Amino acid sequence: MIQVQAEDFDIGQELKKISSGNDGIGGVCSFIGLVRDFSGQQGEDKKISSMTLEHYPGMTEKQLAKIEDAARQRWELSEVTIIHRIGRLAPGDQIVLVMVAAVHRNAAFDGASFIMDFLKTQAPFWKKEETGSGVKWVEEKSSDVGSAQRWEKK
Amino acid sequence: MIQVQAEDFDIGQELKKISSGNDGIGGVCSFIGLVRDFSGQQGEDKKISSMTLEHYPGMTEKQLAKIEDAARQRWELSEVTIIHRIGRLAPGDQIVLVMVAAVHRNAAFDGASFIMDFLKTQAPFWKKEETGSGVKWVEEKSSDVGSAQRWEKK
Amino acid sequence: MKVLYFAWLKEKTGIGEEDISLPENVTDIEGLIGFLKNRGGGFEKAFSDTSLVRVALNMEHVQVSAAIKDSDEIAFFPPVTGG
Amino acid sequence: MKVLYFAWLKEKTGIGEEDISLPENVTDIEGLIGFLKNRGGGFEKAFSDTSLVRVALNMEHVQVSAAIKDSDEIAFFPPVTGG
Repeated sequence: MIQVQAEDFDIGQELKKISSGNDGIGGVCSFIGLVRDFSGQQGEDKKISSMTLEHYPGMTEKQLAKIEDAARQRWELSEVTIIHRIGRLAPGDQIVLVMVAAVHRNAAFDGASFIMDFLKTQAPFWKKEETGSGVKWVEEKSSDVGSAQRWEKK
Repeated sequence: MIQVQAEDFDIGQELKKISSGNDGIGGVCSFIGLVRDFSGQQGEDKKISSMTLEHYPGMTEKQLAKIEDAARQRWELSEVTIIHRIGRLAPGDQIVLVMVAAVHRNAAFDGASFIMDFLKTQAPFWKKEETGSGVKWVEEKSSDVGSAQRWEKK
Repeated sequence: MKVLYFAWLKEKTGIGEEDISLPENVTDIEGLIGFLKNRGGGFEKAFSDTSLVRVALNMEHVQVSAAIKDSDEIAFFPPVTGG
Repeated sequence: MKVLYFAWLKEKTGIGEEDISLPENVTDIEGLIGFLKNRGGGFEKAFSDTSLVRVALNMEHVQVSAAIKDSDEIAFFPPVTGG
């Protein structure tokens, strides 16, 4: 299930959706990304008052579906949930949930980590941070590019 | 927070406990292990009607604390929650929750995966499965031993 | 063709979306960027450093060398920063 | 010393926990296992294949070669299967 929405989500409810009535699942790995209260851009360390997320409707869903497919080709995954929020968020707010259920534990961990890495580098979302010194578009992190490249080497 | 308990747990509440008022956290990785409805022992594929978990009080908490410490020495982790249930469980029931919050995504993923691997091989829990053909203690899985050994090589 | 702009490219060009006819002699995205830059103003600023610009052709990531036709949807945006 | 048995070792020996005095000439866990096996019955069965048995000394995993003293807590159990 792939969803792009302004509304918040509840990890417990998402877990119930994929696990109830599905007793063959051995493990579920989830990742939640949160809005941090400081900007790590270019050596700055400024308090963030808000973050706004823009996206490219249509392409977002298409790219997320491709990433899910790639993960399913690589590991045996029972269920995949991807929820990404858009719009204005505050520090501490949830941004993204990736939840992967699998018969085997390491498939769940690797699948969720893989999806997060490619979501970060392929899904068309853009973050704008508001700090005391103004509003600024967040720049690409080389660590995210590197994290996605890990999977190509294997 | 390390807890061994008969009662069920709620992933949403545990997430709230570690993230509320802690806006420096960038990501939270969680793993939940569930009781599967079939026994994978020795080529069998039998429906499980119940699973009973026994443990060694005192040693369990001591070993889990050691595993958490080892993870914290290896990665910068903001928060760690480990909850493991004991007693009689049914297929689909939650057995274990490992939740790791960190500033950096990969530290959260690796920390949670590391804790699960060593929980599986070091924490004194034992599972007994009840199937149509009787009651049987679950045997050690070589894949769990191998998964824990991954971390030694690095 | 439909052309979309996101994030600071939308702010600099001043528009989010426009319909244009494939200009004469333009066969790839690089050519289209040259055409848009020639409009001057915000467009010239938006495309002044194309190393900061990423492109999607019909919702797939592509290089600026990708060939285009009049029925395509082309989007310009900075490197993505979701998650 | 306190000796504990878990999982099928508890079922085979018939007890979960007992207090015993460190037997004469026993200085390590291997010696203790020999002493317990000599009791016969369930104990002999429980320790018939020690490759299946794991040991903790004061709540730490150890090998059977570990030295023991009268104030120790020793536990016998199968390989762990939690999680």
